[in-house]
Amino acid sequence: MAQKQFREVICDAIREEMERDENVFIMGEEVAEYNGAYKATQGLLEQFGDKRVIDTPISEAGFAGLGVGAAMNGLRPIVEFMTFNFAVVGMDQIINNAAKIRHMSGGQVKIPIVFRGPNGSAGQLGATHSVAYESLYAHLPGLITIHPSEPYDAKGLLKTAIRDDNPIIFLESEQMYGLKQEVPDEEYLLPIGKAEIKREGSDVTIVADGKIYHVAKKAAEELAKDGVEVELIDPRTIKPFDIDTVIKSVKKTNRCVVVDESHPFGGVAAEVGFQIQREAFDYLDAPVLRVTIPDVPAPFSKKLFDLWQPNPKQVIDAVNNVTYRS
Amino acid sequence: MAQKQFREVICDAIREEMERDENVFIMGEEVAEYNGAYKATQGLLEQFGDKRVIDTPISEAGFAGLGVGAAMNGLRPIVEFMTFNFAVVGMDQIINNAAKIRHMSGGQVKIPIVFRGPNGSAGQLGATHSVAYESLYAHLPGLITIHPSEPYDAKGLLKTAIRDDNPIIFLESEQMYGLKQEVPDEEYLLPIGKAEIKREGSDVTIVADGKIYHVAKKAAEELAKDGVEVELIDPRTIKPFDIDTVIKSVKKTNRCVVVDESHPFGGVAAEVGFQIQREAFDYLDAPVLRVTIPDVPAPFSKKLFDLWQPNPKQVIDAVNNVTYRS
Amino acid sequence: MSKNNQNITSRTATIIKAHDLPKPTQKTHKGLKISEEELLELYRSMMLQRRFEERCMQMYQKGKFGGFLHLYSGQEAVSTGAAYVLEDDDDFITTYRNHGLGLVKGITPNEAMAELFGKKDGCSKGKGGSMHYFKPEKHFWGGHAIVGAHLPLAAGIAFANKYQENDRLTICFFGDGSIDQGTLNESFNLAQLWKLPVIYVVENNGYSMGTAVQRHSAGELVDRALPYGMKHDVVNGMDVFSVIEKLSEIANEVRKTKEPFFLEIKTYRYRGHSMSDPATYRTKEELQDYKKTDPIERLKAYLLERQIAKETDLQSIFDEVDKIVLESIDFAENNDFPSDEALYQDVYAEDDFPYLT
Amino acid sequence: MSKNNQNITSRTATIIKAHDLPKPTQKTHKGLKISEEELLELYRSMMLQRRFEERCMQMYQKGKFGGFLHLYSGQEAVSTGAAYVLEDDDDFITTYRNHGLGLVKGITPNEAMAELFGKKDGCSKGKGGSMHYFKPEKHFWGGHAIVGAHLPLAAGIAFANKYQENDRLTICFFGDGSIDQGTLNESFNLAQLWKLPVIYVVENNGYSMGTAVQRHSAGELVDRALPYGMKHDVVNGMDVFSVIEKLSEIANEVRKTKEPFFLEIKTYRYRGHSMSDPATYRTKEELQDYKKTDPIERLKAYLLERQIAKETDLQSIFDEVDKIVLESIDFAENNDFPSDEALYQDVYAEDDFPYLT
Ligand SMILES: Cc1ncc(C[n+]2csc(CCOP(=O)(O)OP(=O)(O)O)c2C)c(N)n1
Ligand SMILES: Cc1ncc(C[n+]2csc(CCOP(=O)(O)OP(=O)(O)O)c2C)c(N)n1
Ligand SMILES: [Mg+2]
Ligand SMILES: [Mg+2]
Repeated sequence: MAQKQFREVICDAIREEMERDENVFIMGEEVAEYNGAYKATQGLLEQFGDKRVIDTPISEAGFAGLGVGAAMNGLRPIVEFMTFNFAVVGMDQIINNAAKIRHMSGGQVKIPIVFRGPNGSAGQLGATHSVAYESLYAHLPGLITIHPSEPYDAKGLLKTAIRDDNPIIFLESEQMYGLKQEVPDEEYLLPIGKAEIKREGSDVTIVADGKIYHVAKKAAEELAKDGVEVELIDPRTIKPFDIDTVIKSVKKTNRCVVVDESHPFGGVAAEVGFQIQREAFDYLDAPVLRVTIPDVPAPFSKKLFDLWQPNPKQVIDAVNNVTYRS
Repeated sequence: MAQKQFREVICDAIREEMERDENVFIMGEEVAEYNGAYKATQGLLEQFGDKRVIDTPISEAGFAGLGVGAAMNGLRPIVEFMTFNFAVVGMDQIINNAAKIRHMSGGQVKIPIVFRGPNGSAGQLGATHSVAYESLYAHLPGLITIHPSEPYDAKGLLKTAIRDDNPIIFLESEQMYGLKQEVPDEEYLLPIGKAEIKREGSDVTIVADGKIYHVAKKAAEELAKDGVEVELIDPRTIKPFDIDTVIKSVKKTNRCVVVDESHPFGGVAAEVGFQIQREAFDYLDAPVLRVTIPDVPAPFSKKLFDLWQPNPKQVIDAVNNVTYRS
Repeated sequence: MSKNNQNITSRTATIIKAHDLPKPTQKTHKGLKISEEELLELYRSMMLQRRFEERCMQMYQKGKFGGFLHLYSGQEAVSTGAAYVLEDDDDFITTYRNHGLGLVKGITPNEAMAELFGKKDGCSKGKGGSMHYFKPEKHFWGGHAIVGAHLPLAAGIAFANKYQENDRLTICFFGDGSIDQGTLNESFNLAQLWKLPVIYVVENNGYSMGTAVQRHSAGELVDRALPYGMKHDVVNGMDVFSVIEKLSEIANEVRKTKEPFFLEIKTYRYRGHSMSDPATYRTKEELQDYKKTDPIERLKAYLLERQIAKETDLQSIFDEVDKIVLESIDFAENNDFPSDEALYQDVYAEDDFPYLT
Repeated sequence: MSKNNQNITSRTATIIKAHDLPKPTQKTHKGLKISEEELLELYRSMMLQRRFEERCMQMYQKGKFGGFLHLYSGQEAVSTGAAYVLEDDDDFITTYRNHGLGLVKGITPNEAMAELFGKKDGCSKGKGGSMHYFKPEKHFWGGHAIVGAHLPLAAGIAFANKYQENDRLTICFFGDGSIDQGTLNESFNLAQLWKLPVIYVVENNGYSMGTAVQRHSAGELVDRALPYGMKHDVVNGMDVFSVIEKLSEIANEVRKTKEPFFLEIKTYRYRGHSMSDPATYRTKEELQDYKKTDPIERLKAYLLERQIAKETDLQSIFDEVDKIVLESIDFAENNDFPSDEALYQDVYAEDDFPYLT
């Protein structure tokens, strides 16, 4: 076991899979000579050369689509978006081509591709650079959407994703790249579509994904001091969503708060809340509440930005609310 | 009053607003000489000339963005997408530029623009041509999303939309263009963000928007024969969503089914269901259920397509379920 | 039309006249090293595509199937010439107007017709329909209906071939309407920058739906190659010999250099954009003019003139082809619809994907 | 580097050398009809931009504000020349590297600095930050941070001017990285097809982040105008006289013809892409070479040589400018943050929009 940063395990996962299968390659803006805008591809050019580690122009539609074509024709591309905010200009290639060609061809064409990069806000970058896209990609069929919160999960899931035959959206975060965790030295894979109960508790269930998981975790720690035992579930994969694990927990705790970095309308929290009330209606002692980014674009100003980002206090308030402690 | 087709009232609304304000113009593929791919702009070129009724190349990012720039600088563009499926290649211009520039400029720039055209499936056109995008646009702040189901609403709302100072997504449907309804001869406007109870009932609330409203309506008529009185709510606007009208109804009926053309994950139905359980938890006698397009892309084959599209039977089943009649 | 519209006429430029098409090649089949057998095969292939679509139209009008139907009639020299020149394992990709190219690449008429009928043995198992033919086993990669969206895919297919160091070429067809999508330029830049073995071919048939090419694209289409220093050329697409000659040169060049090429093929579509389009934006004369340059008639005249075939030979080719097409209709009618379960198949790699409800 | 990487060096072409820049104009200020007063104003303007950003960097390093910070230093002749040539009511729009252009278009240093600090009287009320300066009242339309996304906006601004039949020009600046986005071509096609009065200007500073221009764009950048038949030219961007001369011709032409123009301005940025970029992808020599062509130093030498100004005059301009900048820091420090309510303002037209929770 070794302490590794999030960015290091991303790089390790890519390296290991590239060593394993020569059809795996990576491309994106600044992934090669610059070693990645956020250094998540450090050393790959050096090791694998420019046939397999490729700097692209700023042409998201072009290189995302090129990746899809290469995947159709036998390769296993990893496409890095410098951030998923920039993927929007190439989104058609993802939601129409990558996601639908298998289906439209009656299953004749497989598209093993991983689109990865940071998602959501990275601090004060303003409205265009701060959107969390997990809900949007999960909404549209044909894609798998993975949203890990910790290095251990990230590595195991990314390796699985690279070997998977589906088009996959793999969401990271600039703000998590420095996060450290013990990670096994031996190879391991983690299954797509399995949530993990990261803290057991009997008073209330909190579901929280990606970067915002850490906000929920802090809240859970605070609440524990106060005698409220949170069961904290990290879904890890957004699509397919492991609702069974959540329902089982809610049947035990009878209360749930969903915490997510998307905007509220039709976000992950809305979906999870909807499913809980449908599947565990008779078990709920309080409505499911959500804590999300508000329904406004990201402001630059630090003061407003701090108001905008979900924080542990909001989660605690919501928990107090569903446990009728407020 | 006169019987008018959906496509005619769209055209009337545009015409009236163009007559009223010379800063209003319309552009899009085939809107001028061809009179609209679906004839929703019939006669406009003839009346207003090619300064104000403009055929564009197939450059959705280009002309959507050009529209936004024109709106920033004093005009009131109506941008027709031949269908919203094609808007995806220009989506960045909508969700980042149109939706966020007012905010990022601290309110100095207003963007009065209407993006309109058919949304969702138009029959057997396959996966790329059949996506209902209302949930996606409603998810992202900065936009207003209107999704009328009938000519009367469509006309009044489109006129309001053209006069409104926000960027607006106005969703129509090829399959509704031929639909007729009595429409006043006099000018009228309808408010954005107000739902309409289109059928009163006390047994169950059904919320249904856009084309799928008619599926719900049929179901309600069937159910009435069976003695089940449906309160049928047409939200008409998806963002902002008039949840108050829905909650009031659910507090009366204690049961709700949401019917929507989006895919399930984080769709309109998930959002509305989430809000109902949060706001009317103690009033619900059954979980909120949803009837949506399934979580798969649109198949071409008529047989599969018919299975894919929501139908009245599914709505009836859901109603039977929430009323514990099944 | 009102007075406001003064500009319209000037902007409604007429498209290139049939008699102004690039001069067809002067070479004979011998000069092009096409055998007499192959000549008849070219004829047969074009006739099959033509006849297939004439029957499609009938079936559509009879209500045998729904969706859009975009016919290729008039453009068959392009598909036929390309299939003749390129190797079987070269990769083809095109737009929704894909019947002709699908057929020349090895989709059988049965599979092609069954797809239109939405049946289980259609070339896309009934899931794609008219706009989304696929047969990757024969290196036919679709059938793409978002205008411009398949251009990067072609670059990617070529990228994979280069990566795998095989000798395959990729050829990507698209309409003049695609010229205006940003993906064209992004793909051209990537293809040239990374030296990808791909031939981009615009089938300029004069119209993007109802919009004449001069009303939607500034400049000459072929000039879109200029910024990248990409090699490029223009050819007459109503003459299969010209297509063959030009594409042979290009294919040799691209196979040798592994650099991309952009070819503008001037052609014409006889039908409206799709079945719902009466094509009132063009004159009857224009259509008639082009029909005089019909690639099938042209080859027929050549064959008769040079006594390579007799009228009766050609008639029996027609009869044979028509029979095949009629059989494909029978096949399609009798083929089953996909099973209900098929709705949830082919979306993800695994068949037990936990779909949401 | 491993053996695999043979191609890299060939692909890592060096960017254009400072001494290979297009020749600067030979004209004097008199030849260009620039008065001596104006000369000093040009100097002062460039110095203000330079000094403003030097102080920004200090403040950033002191942790006074967060976010990205992209400096314009080295490129000031472009903004300054453009503002000199164009009218006050001509419309400007640019990328996230927008401090220089914002200042020349009338954003005050106080507003500019307060924006970086996220304060309420910033030029975007603290909501936009460094990448999103706005001042539409002065015809400065932002500050856009999605690469390539503002190019269609510029076409639209120009479209509105033409529609309203006013005489305003639009000028749109972007980096060499934007060249590869499809929006460039879509915008160029629309601008040429519809004859929009817009000047597109690529500030080719040799790099898109760490990628040298030859590694991201095939061909010469200026050639992107060719397919559309759009007028185009290249100019030295390290010399404000050259920028003024060229842009004057172009502005006259565009105002007269109401047709678009594409100008490539070759320039250089002294700093890394943003504050986090150590710029190891280029050599110190290259940077030093370019600094020898510094637009401010160049103008200074001209002023001194011709005795239009003395060292002391220039020093007092510097002092004045530095004082303004220091005052802007005071202003920004003391200015309030936006109120909490501001979070829900400026998103929609109405202040009582029913936001979802
Ligand atoms: C992005 C996008 N925009 C619009 C459409 C609708 N559409 C389909 S085909 C077409 C015209 C294309 O013309 P062209 O490229 O010349 O091909 P042709 O039909 O002549 O073969 C249009 C506007 C689409 N499918 N995709
Ligand atoms: C669509 C998009 N992709 C990527 C980015 C990230 N990014 C911001 S600036 C930049 C480099 C742009 O370089 P250039 O256009 O040459 O402008 P310069 O920074 O040199 O002024 C990149 C890759 C972005 N903002 N938007
Ligand atoms: Mg065409
Ligand atoms: Mg640059």
